[in-house]
Amino acid sequence: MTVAGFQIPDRRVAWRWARENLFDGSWNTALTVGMVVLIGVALYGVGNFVFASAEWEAITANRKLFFIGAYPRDEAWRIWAVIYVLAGLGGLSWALWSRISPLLAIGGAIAMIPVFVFMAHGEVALLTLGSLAAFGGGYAFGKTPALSGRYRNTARTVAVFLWIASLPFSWVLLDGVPTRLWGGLLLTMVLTVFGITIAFPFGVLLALGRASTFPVIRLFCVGFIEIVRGVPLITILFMAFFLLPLAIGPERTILFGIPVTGVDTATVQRALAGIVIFAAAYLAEIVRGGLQAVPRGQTEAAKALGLNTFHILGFIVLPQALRAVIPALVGQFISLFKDTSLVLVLALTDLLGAARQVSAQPDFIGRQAETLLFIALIYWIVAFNMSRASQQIEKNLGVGER
Amino acid sequence: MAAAQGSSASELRRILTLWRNVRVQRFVGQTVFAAIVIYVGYLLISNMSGRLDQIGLSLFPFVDTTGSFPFISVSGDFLNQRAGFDIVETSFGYDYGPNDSYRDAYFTGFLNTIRVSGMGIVFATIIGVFIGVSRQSKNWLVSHAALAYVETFRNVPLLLQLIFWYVAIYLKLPRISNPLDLDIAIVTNKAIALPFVSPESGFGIWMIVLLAGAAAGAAAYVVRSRRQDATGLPSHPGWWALGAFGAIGLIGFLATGLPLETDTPSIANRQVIGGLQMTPEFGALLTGLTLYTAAFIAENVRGSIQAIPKGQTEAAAALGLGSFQRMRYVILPQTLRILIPPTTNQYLNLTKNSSLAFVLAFKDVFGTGSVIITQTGQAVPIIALLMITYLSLSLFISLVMNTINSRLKWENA
Amino acid sequence: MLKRYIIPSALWLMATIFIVIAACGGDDDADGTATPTDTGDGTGTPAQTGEGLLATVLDRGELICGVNDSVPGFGFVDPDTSENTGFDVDYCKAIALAVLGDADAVQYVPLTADARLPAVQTGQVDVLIRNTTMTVSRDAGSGLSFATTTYYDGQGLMVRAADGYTSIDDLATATICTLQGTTTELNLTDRLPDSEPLPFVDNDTLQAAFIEERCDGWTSDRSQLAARQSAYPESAGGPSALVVLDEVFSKEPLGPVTIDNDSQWFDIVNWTVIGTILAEERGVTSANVDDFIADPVNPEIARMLGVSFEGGDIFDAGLGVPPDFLQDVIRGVGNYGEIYERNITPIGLERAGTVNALWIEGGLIYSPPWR
Amino acid sequence: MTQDQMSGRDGEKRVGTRNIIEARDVEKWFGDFQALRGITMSVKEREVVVIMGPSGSGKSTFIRTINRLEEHDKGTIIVDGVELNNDLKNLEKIRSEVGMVFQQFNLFPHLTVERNITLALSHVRHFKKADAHDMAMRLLERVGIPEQVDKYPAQLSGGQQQRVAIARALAMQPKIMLFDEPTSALDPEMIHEVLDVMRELAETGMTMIVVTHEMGFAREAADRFFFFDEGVIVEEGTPEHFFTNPQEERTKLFLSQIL
Repeated sequence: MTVAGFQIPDRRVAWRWARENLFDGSWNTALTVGMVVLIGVALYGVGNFVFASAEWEAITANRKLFFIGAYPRDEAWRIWAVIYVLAGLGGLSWALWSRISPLLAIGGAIAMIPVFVFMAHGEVALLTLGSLAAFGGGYAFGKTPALSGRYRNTARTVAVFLWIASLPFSWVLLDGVPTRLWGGLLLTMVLTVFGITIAFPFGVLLALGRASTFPVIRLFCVGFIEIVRGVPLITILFMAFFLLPLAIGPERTILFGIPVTGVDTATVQRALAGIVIFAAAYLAEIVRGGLQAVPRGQTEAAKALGLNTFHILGFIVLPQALRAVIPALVGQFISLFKDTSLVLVLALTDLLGAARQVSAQPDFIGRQAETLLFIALIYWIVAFNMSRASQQIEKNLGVGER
Repeated sequence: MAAAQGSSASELRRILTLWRNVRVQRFVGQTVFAAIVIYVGYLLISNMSGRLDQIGLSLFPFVDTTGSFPFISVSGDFLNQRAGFDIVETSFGYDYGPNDSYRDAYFTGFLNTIRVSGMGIVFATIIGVFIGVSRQSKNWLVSHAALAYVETFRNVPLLLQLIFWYVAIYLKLPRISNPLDLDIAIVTNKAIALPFVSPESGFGIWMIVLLAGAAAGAAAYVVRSRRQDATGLPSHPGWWALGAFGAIGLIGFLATGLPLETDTPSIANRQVIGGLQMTPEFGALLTGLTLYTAAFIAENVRGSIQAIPKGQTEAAAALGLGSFQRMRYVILPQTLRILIPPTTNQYLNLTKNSSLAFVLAFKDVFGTGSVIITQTGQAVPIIALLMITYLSLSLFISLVMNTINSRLKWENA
Repeated sequence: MLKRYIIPSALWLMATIFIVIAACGGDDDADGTATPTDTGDGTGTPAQTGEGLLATVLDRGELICGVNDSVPGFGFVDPDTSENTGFDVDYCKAIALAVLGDADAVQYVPLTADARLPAVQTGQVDVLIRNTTMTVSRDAGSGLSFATTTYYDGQGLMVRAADGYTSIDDLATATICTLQGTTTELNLTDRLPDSEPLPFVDNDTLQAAFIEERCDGWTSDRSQLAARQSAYPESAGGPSALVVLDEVFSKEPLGPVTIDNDSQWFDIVNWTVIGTILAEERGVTSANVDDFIADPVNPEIARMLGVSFEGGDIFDAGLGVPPDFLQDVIRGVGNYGEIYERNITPIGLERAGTVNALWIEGGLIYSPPWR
Repeated sequence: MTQDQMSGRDGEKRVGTRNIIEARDVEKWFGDFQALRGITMSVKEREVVVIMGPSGSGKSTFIRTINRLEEHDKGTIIVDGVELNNDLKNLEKIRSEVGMVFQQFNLFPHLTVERNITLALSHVRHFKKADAHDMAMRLLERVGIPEQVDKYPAQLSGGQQQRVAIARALAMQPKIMLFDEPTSALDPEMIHEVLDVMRELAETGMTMIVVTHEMGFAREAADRFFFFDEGVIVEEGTPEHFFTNPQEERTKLFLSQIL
């Protein structure tokens, strides 16, 4: 138990712990000493940089750029509205499903980043605390006797629909500002969240198609999945960027010989399209893993009860399959979150793009180390906490325990 | 269906029964699906083609459609034009200059991708295994340092790490005006150079001698293995093979009159000359790819070691096998079986991730491709070519790894 | 075991064949007679093809303009306001004013050097104003059209003063930083075939490498070098630590780029630029444009501003925009001289005596007659 | 097996006089949990000792300290005259003299039955390949499954696997055999085939320490009996004593539940 290592009650026990774990034999002692030196040097280097040589003004002067890019300050209420709605929904869901609480708690903690990093900014701190209140409000509402008792299942269904509805709602609300102005962490989050949620149904369909007994459909799905997974995301982004407007561009989209008005896509939408294509293929593989984990007996039992294929899928197989792959889905979310940084190649100003813009400003030229470290920290906090949350869920659901 | 006596009612019933037939449904369903897919694909492509045609470009200029067999001729078209841009860093001695064609430029980039991916795979495996084993260390400090490594490197975007390695580490190496000259090596931010050898006369003969040495080594291995089986005495066939090869190689080296010349790097005219050089761009890319992928491989290694039941080690220990023998004969063969599939995935990821070289001034196949797109405007064919290139690479790696995996049969352990 | 390869291999093969066949299908389509694509042309819905980009832009109510976001003076994002500013950006505004009458009705799309030309080809941007050099192959072979040059640039080479390079030939075997996918990359290879070019995708990484002496020279258009020199960080020695060598080894006429098949749109872009030049020539500025509207002192100014001269008819050249479009343009962004003064002078590039002076002052900035 | 061991059929005389295992005040902690609280026990040559006790009583931990799969924290353990300490040389000597059979068989899944048996022979004892093969065949015949020699463990039933495990341990010609609940992972019909092998082994005069709940085996084969609870020896004696006249309450309770 490494945890026990931290709960050292007195000196004697501490010494015994150290002897067992650090100085157990001459080889181990040498290793420990070596590691101490190595860690010391590393800590000194980092500490020296962080507290002595770094100039953090590049960060503090550009807070807005890092978080929302060129999104106008006057329109920032749109973002807050979205955060409040999501926080309220999160609180409600926490009350309704105790099992997913780690994910929500982590999501909330991530939303708090602006406060922790930018305490100085009074207004932002206040608004962030407000979102906590929204969270609490949602929780209190979910805990009301009616909802936690008789109408619990109804409430859950409604909550699921609210979550689904919250996505287009958020987009419409945010879209009051043209997408070209979206940037920073906002853009990174939008690309990740919308990318994975839009891709999800396609991923499920592809997975079902791949498991299907229809050779044509299976071939199509296998082809799509394997081709997308065989090439770098960056080529898919390039493709979405260059070819999408050619294929469905505003002028020449023809359906059955009839010209129709095509879709005029801005860079953000194209990047999103690329991300969706990419994520769908990876999600399909994850869902396929889940499908394979559902024992054959389940389908057979359902067939024996006379259920048709759609019912079997919808009520028996998919719920079990998806439950089994929740941790993998979170993992995919994390990796997509990191991968959205590639939209840099399309000159979008996501979190990484913001960092590069800052280090190009005349006042802060050459301050790359600071800006990179800062956004690395943000990426790290989100990714690390999400992965911890997924481990927690794994435990709660008893997934992976045999 | 025997009821089909010609009456229209039974005819109708026959058709209805046919329609309810599972096979018919399957056939119709799939045909409809295929038709939709083909039509949508056709739609998108004809749109693209039409739009490109408006501005005087063609969708896929590699191929000419001609009336006669084989209907398609690969003409190359723009790929044969003079590229005009230089790529300084080439791999495997491939010779490229600005007067060569776009095709040569693309191939240069392709070789660069192979070089960085290949080296990345080797180093990431070594470091990943090392970190993964360290995660299992009984030394608290070591196991937690390894944990910190894994959590740091895999939770930060690779692109960011690459920029960091380049800007904050490799560019901060000593400048050419004030180089770090270690007598054997030169370290500057223009290049890190090590002494290297270049062949001289007699090299060919020595190569033949080396070949003979390899054969002798193989023979020694067989002989010593047989002896071990026959007598039971430890006969170290591996060491004997290495010894035989080394001895013959060395004798041959001396006998052919030292056919290698040391090529020591030096600095002239503000450039590092000679030796084995690594540019900071390549260095940053390799470091970033290696350390990032190693974090994932380490997790695979840890997982697969943990997947071996503790009882296996105990049983081996109870039989009196030493810790090396336990590792070699009991744990490792079982670990490898579990480890290879996820590691193959990491190799594929590394290869695909090498395309992120675009942020550094290193010309891999993707970087070269995007330059060609800019210089020629041919986005569609180049993107298609890039996808085919990466697909082929992925396929090749899976093929190699699956072959290795299938060779690792239990009894050979 | 073999099965595991057959499927992916077959897929791979199919993908290849699919692309090839699709390409052929596309070609046939382009040459063919009665295909859906042609139906689209045949019906000739005016909103789609007849009026082209002008109609699209009017419908959208916004101009999409491809710009640079990292070259001070020409196109960069002002850190204080998060807004795009610069010489090129002002011309985006000028076109928006000409077409829509609103300088803010512009969507700026920052583009890398790599992505800029495809962005025009694929219709991602209506116009590209991003220090793009006019060359014959770009104009003829890439489906693009180049409007009147807004800035006559030339490629130069910048070195650190401390290194003691005095002429470009001194750098014959040196490492030289450049931007990937630009004409400068190609010119460098022509001029110094034995040098080692180090092509970056963006100026920021390039500058970091240059400061660390990874490369000995930095080649780019001289305007960009000047902009970069003026903003060279004090920690690295400030502007005085750098020298732009005298020799100019290429001609780089920079101007707006539009798509090739839309002459109406091209004309609007082209004559908006020419209008700003003519305004300077005739002394019309943003400050006094309203005086000239009230009292155009000569017929050409009246034609240009789309007002009646001494009670005569209003001149309409048939560009597809209202004849008085230049009024908005001049009022909004000023004439050529004003745009230059506002953006380029501050980065240390004096105009007098250079090729970018008006033709009457010995430069190349010249307006064809407005009639 | 030597002649005098084989001749020692008579239960009374079979047991030797020399203590081959001596444990004194053995203590063992797992973190804050003390698993063994001072175990003192000695085992004579050719003696068969059975240890019983509820789960968590420390019986498995104790026999695992005898070949040092667990290190004891206090006290001394002397096996065949060699004290167990951190000296690696002692450790390897003892481990090759003490065979062990596990509850979960712990056969090596990647090796054939033959290789499972000969692995340690060739790498520790340096047997010739042919000799090792002969040894494997002899032992497999002894445990009754010579026809399974080329199979992999996964292809065998539980009882067969455990018999291979016994053969594997015997191949090292140990002086002492430790059995850690060898039948508790087996289906009932397979238990007796393993117990038969063990009974036969006991009759040949092997020194054995067996942790088991098989009363029949204990009554028939054991020379001495120990009852463990909460890390201490609660009661010790002959099988007769145990089954007819246990003294301690805890022992009585346990026996009443198990019988």
